[in-house]
Formats: sequence, structure tokens, C-alpha cells
Amino acid sequence: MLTIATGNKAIADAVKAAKPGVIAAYPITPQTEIVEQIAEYVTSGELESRYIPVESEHSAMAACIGASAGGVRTFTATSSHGLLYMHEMIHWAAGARLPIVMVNVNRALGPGWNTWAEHTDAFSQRDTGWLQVFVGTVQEAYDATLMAFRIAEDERVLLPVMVNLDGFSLSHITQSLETVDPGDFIPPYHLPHAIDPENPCVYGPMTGPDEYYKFRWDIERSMRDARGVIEEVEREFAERFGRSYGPTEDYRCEDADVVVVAMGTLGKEAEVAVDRLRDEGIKAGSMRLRWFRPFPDLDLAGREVVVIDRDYSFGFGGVVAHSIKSKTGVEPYNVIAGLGGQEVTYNDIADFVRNRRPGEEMWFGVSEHV
Amino acid sequence: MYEIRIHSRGGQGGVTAAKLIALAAFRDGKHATACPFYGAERRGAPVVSFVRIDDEPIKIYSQIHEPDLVIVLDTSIMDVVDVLQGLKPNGEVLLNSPHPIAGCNGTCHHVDLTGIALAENLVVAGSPILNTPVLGALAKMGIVTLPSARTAIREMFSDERNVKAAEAAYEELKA
Amino acid sequence: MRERLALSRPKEASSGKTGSWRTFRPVVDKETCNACGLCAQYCPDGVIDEELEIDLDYCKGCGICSNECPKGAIKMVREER
Amino acid sequence: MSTIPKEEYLYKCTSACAGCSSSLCLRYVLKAAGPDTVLVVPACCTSVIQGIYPGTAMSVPVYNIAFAAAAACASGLSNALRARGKDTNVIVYAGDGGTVDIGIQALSGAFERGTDFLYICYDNEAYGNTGMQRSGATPLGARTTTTPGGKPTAKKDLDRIVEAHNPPYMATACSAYPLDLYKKVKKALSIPGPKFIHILAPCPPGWRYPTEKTIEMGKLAVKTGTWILYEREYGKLSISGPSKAAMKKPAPLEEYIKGQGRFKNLKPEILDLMRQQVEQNIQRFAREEEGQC
Repeated sequence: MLTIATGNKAIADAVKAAKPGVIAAYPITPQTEIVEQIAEYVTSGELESRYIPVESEHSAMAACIGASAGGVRTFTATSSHGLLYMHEMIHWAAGARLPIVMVNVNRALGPGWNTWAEHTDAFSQRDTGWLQVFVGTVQEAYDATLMAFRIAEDERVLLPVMVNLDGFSLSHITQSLETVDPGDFIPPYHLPHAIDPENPCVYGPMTGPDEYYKFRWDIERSMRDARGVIEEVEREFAERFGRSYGPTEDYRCEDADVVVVAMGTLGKEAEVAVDRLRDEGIKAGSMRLRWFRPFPDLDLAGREVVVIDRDYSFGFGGVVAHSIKSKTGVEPYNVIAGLGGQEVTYNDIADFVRNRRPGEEMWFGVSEHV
Repeated sequence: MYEIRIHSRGGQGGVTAAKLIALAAFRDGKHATACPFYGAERRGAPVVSFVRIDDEPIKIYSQIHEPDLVIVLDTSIMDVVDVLQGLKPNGEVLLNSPHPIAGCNGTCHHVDLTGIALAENLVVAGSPILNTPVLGALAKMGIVTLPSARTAIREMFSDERNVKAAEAAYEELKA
Repeated sequence: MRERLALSRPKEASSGKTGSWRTFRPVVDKETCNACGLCAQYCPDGVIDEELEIDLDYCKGCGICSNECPKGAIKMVREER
Repeated sequence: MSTIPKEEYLYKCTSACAGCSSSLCLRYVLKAAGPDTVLVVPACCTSVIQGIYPGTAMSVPVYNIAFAAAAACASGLSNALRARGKDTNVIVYAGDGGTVDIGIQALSGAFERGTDFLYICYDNEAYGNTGMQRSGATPLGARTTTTPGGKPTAKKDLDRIVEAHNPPYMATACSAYPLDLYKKVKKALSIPGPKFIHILAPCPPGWRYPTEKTIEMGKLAVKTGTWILYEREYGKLSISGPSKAAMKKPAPLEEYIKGQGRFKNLKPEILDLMRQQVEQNIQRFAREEEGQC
């Protein structure tokens, strides 16, 4: 069905289509509309699911862990401080190999209180063993959430997936949305190690130094296998529903001398900047990074690269810029912009490209190169 | 691309108005986005929402700094907010007011949305509903079509008085 | 199928033969014993069976059985190793 | 005895300390619950008692979860099983630290939401698994590794906190009365909704008494009125047999205190305070049983 919806509504609709057995969530701005809409669907009977109104995000993820291990598809949504509050359980979910799908509406961290977009919240969960995808449109929020269930539950993966979208700028924007009937694109939930009193096991017992690392390696093995699974699922999604996605969304990159790498809505707005730059004769392209874990292989050889980081790792640099630098060897121009919802327009992005200084870092608005 | 900036107070329905306009434009076969700017403010504080309409997919998420149209749902805001800031030289203004207001450069339209809402008894929790009649005014201005305005209103609201209010605003709009 | 996570499966002696933990062993005087079964009831490790035989492979020698026996039929005796 | 199933769901032999009352309790909890049961265990002694990968003494599924998360994890699990049409017992088996301290928020949430599960707190009055640091359940005057001079404040009244959630069933128990515990677990599991059992579980190394005294120590806690055994069904109190007698004529508190190294060199004024607390508690329960609140 073709309609218009906010990013949050699109996600609630994707969850309704995926039919999880249990949803456990706690409200937090700017994610709240997702859980409100889901509660509405559950109450009206449009979604036959159990909604657990937990008392905290730590409990939200703990309840998802119990439910997922208990043998049903499970979903939660959070943001910012909520994500950080569940940090312990986020690690647990991945270690327990549970295909939980969580939407994180990216938001800055206090103090001071700030409810606007930033990616530092998600990046602080970087090493937990979760797959992470960042979306740029309402439609993509819907599509990625649907695909997340399929990818997470694939037996070659069995790891949780976090779908990230920018607070307010995507969670609250209204755009067109085509909803689909997923049919058998999402098969019934099957967890090989679901709890079964007929086959009693102890889950996550004391595991000594001679054994523990083997299970850590298995997470990494699955994370590597996940690249192929993601590609497969995205290809099948394109065949069935006509919309294709990849590890990056490349725009006018083929002959580009300079490529802008950004994530989320800034990555989408960068395409407008690219058009402007092309009009001026600057051969620019945009590469919107979608998958952050597993981190994709990027072909950036022989180009200048401008990375916009809506995040920061203090004492180190922009997380995306440094990931790209270590993975590809290129020395990007690293712009730190959009923190806490800082307004960044396509004109600003075009300026970043015009004034690029490869190898350097620039905090937008601070007007200092470092 | 046609860009609209809506000024209202929290609780007056500016955010829903933006969604309704985008939906009507979408039903006209255009691409449209509606994007509220949320401050930390509460009910009663000035708020601003944005609508973009285009024939091509819209990739811009930042705020509208140079609007083609400024809608003011509550003219008392004009004392505290420079609603005309950045308005394009040939831009237009739509005021919720029974009479014209001095100081608006360029084309300034006005219509008494509050009066229309009260006449139809469209009041929720003490506040007259302005977001459905405003769609009628925009239809008159040619930004959306009247049939799509009706469709959009019916998709979001079940009360037919909203359509009547839009039709009244369509009739009463004055430049 | 590969094990993706640590899953333990039930078995006896998962912690080895805990009888080796013992310093004192329970010795039952069958003459005095009236088979009330309190020793078995109170044994934290369930090593006393229906016949009130103590499984010395696993008995940790806590002495609860001896302390709780109303007849004083169980003596704790120093292990000789 | 004849009503207690012979089956042991806790296999020989666990890695519990010799004389451990919590593994004794677990035997009876599982006998009462039977094989169609899942235990949820946060960090506590039972994390170790169950055995080390890849073997375990537990013959029912056990889901280990982080310290603060047991009740929430059980909420999810209970909902998943019910969604699948299964009425498998979901039982949290948690220590006092994981219940009265770090886990109390999740516990409160799960009870308020009406989760269909049984939460059992086995209370050895300190963080036993990590070597006896004080918990909110450590009683006044008790020495722990973090209260080397004796705990200056009273034990947190967990039961009154749980009671404030108005659960359909709650009870106290003690490892020294395993048949009473068995019956209470049976009854709890026969009632839908959130149920709670608080077990006093004496700990030889933590309380510093000889291992053979575990049952004796539990009985003294009850006989002195320090620990009162009761049930509360839909709010209605009924004092359990052993405590009825004890409340009428409690044994002197010293009998309970003197055998425990953790109360060594207790100041007389602290002992007086402890005695007052015991008396007040007994009176409170007695008044309620007589119908005057």
C-alpha cells in the first residue's frame, strides 16, 4: 500500500508485518511513537503479539532475551540514554546468539539534555556483536526493519540486528511509504537453541578460559558470514519488492574525484550537495554508508574522501573516518558535523568538499582545523 | 521545489497541518515531505514545521531557510518571531486572520481559520482545529488541488466537518 | 551442528567426584538407625538414597546428617588417605 | 515424606560448598516444580552451583542472566512460553543481592506487570558468591568483608516491599523446613500471576558456623522469631506451623547469635536493638493474624 508516514510509523508498520511474538519496550524521545503505535496495534488486535511494558531499557532487553530464547520473534526500540542503559544486556543478547531486532533512534547523550540526532549512541555499542545498519529514508526504515528479522534469524548469522535512524530528522519526518505483505520472505521463527524442557540445557553457564574464546570466535565467524547473508537478503528483497539496497548507497561515484561519506540523513542530503558541486565542475560523488557492522569493503582507491562524522571518539577522532582510514588506507578529510542535531545543510556539505584538506579534521561551527 | 514554513504554537496543530499538506501533495502525484522542528518547548510555545513539495524525490532533511510560502497559524507569534525571515523575494504569506496585517511584503493572503473552525464547532480540548481548514486555503492558492485536500483530510480524520471547514476556507481566502 | 554458545547438558558428577572434598566421612551405625530418613531429607547434595545408603563418591562430608540424626546413629570419622 | 517425589532434578553432585542450604532448597524447589520448568538464574551462588561448562547438575533448563535482569528476563520468557501455548513453570532462583539490591527494580516491574512466574529469593544475607560482602539483606550487627565492624543498619524488609505489589501469593520459607518449602512452592505454582517466596538460607562459610549446623541454624532463626514463616494468599496472612509456636514463646535471641562468627563481639546495645526488632516484628505479625492492623 502506498501512503505517507513518519520514520517511526514506518517502523511500527514493519514490525506489524513481521509479527513478533513478544515486544518489550520502554518509551524514550524520539523513539516513543514506535512503541505507542505498536501498543495501539496490539490493543486493536491488528498485531497478535504480547507487549511487555517494562520498567526500564535494561529490562526491555532482558525481557527480549528471555522471550527470544523462549522461542518467539522479538522486537524492541530505544534511543540514546535508553540504549546506554541496556548496554550490559546488549552484549548479553549477542553472546546468547539471539536474533533480536532493535530499532535505535539515534540521539545525542547528556549532559546537557539533547534529544536531536547524533550517532555516538549507536557507536558506543560498536563492539557488542550486533549488526548495525543506518537508514536514510522512511521507506528504507521500513525495508531495513523487515530485512533485519530475516538477516538476524538466518542460521548462518543468529546475531541481533540494530536498525538506526536519525532522531527527529528521520523519525519524525513524513515521506512516502510503500508497505508490503512480506509473505514467506520472513519464515516462521526458528531458533535452534530455543529453551525446551524436553531437552534441558543450561544457557550461559560458567565458561572457563579454555572454552570461552571459542564462542567469541564464533560470533566473529557469523559476523563475517553475515556479509553474504545481507547481500543475499537484500537481493531477494529487491527481486520481490523492487527496492534494492547495498552496504553503501553510491550516488554519482563512478567518475568522482572526491567522494563524501556520511551516514543517515546527512548521507542522503549529501546527494544534493553533489549535484550542486557537479554544476560547478567539481566531480563529486556521495557514498552513504549503510552497514556499520559488519563493516563493508569500500572502494575508495585513488579518490579524495570527505567523511562527515555525526559522532566523536574523544582523544581519537571521528569514528567513521578512522574506520575508513584503517580499512582502506585513505587519509580522509574528517568533518565533525551534526552533533546533537546541529543544522547541516547541503550548502554546508558542499562547502566541506570545496574547502577539503585531506588528512585533517574540522569541527563544523568551531572553525578550527586540527 | 516548493518550500513552506508553518509558524504556530505547540498544540495548535502546525505539525499535523504540515503532514496534511504533504499528504494532499502526495495524492496530487507529487513528492512531498513534512518535517516538524521540535524544540524543547511545551504546549503554547512557538513551533515551526516544514513542508517540501517537488516533482522529484526529496533528499533534503535540513530546515527551510528560504521558504516560498510562510503560513502563520497564530499571528500573535509575529510579535516574537520574525516569520518573514528568508522569505523568497516573490514568496507568499498566508495568515490566519480575519483581516490583512500590515508589514507583510509581497503577496499576503489571509483567512479567518479560527472563525471557520468555531463555526463548524471543530474544537478539541478547547483549541479550535486549524490544520484542516488551512488545506482549503492552500487549495485556493493552487498549492494542492481541492480534491486531494479533501482526500487527505478524509484519510486522516473521520469527521466530515473538517472537509466542510476546508471548503469554507477555500471560499473565504482573500489576497 | 556447531555450538554457537555455551550450553551445558545435565550429567552426574558435573563437578567431579566431590567425595574428595571430604575431611570427615559419615559412618552409619545400622543397629541404632531407625530409618526415619531425616538424613536423606536434609542432605544438601541428595547423596543419601532411599535405602539410606550414603554415596561416598559424592558426599562432601558436611556432617548435617550426623548432626540431625535423632538417634545419633551417624558418626563423622576422620578420612584416612 | 511420602508425598515428596523421589526424583532428583539436581544431579549428584554440584559444586556447592559443603553444608550449603541453598542447594538443599533447590532440590525441593525442583521436586515441587517438576520437569516442565525453566529456571532463570542471575549472578549468585547458583551460577556456580549448577556446574561449569560443558556439564551441569541441573536437569531442567536454566537460563543464566546478568545480575540485575532476572525478573525481566523471566517476564520475556514467561510471555514467550505463554504465546506458544505452554504453561511451563518459570521460576527465578536468585540470591539476596540480586533481589534486594541490584535486581529490585526488575522485580518490582515484573510484579507490577502481573508476570506469570514464581520469584524465589534464597537469602544468605550477603553476597556469598563473591566472598561475603554486605548486601541490603545483611542483618544489623553482622560482620561481612565490607562491614568488618558489623553492619550499622538493619536488614531491608524485602517482603514488605513485595507485599506492596499485592501479589496473589507470597511466602517465606527456610532451608531447615524443606517440606514446608516444598508445599509452598507447589501452592505458588498452582496460582497464576506473580508469586514470591523468600527463603532464609544459612551459609556456613559466610555466617561462620560449622557445616553440620546448617539445619540447626535455620531452625534457631525460626525458633527465636528472627525469621517468621508465613504465607500470604491474596493478601491474607497465615503463619506457618513452626513459627506459630515460636511467636508465642520465642527462644532467646542469643541462642541464634552465639553460634555465628559473623556476630562475634556484638556490642550489647546492638544486641538490644536486634532483640527489639525481633519483638516488634513478632508483634506486628501477631496483631495482623488477630485481625488488628
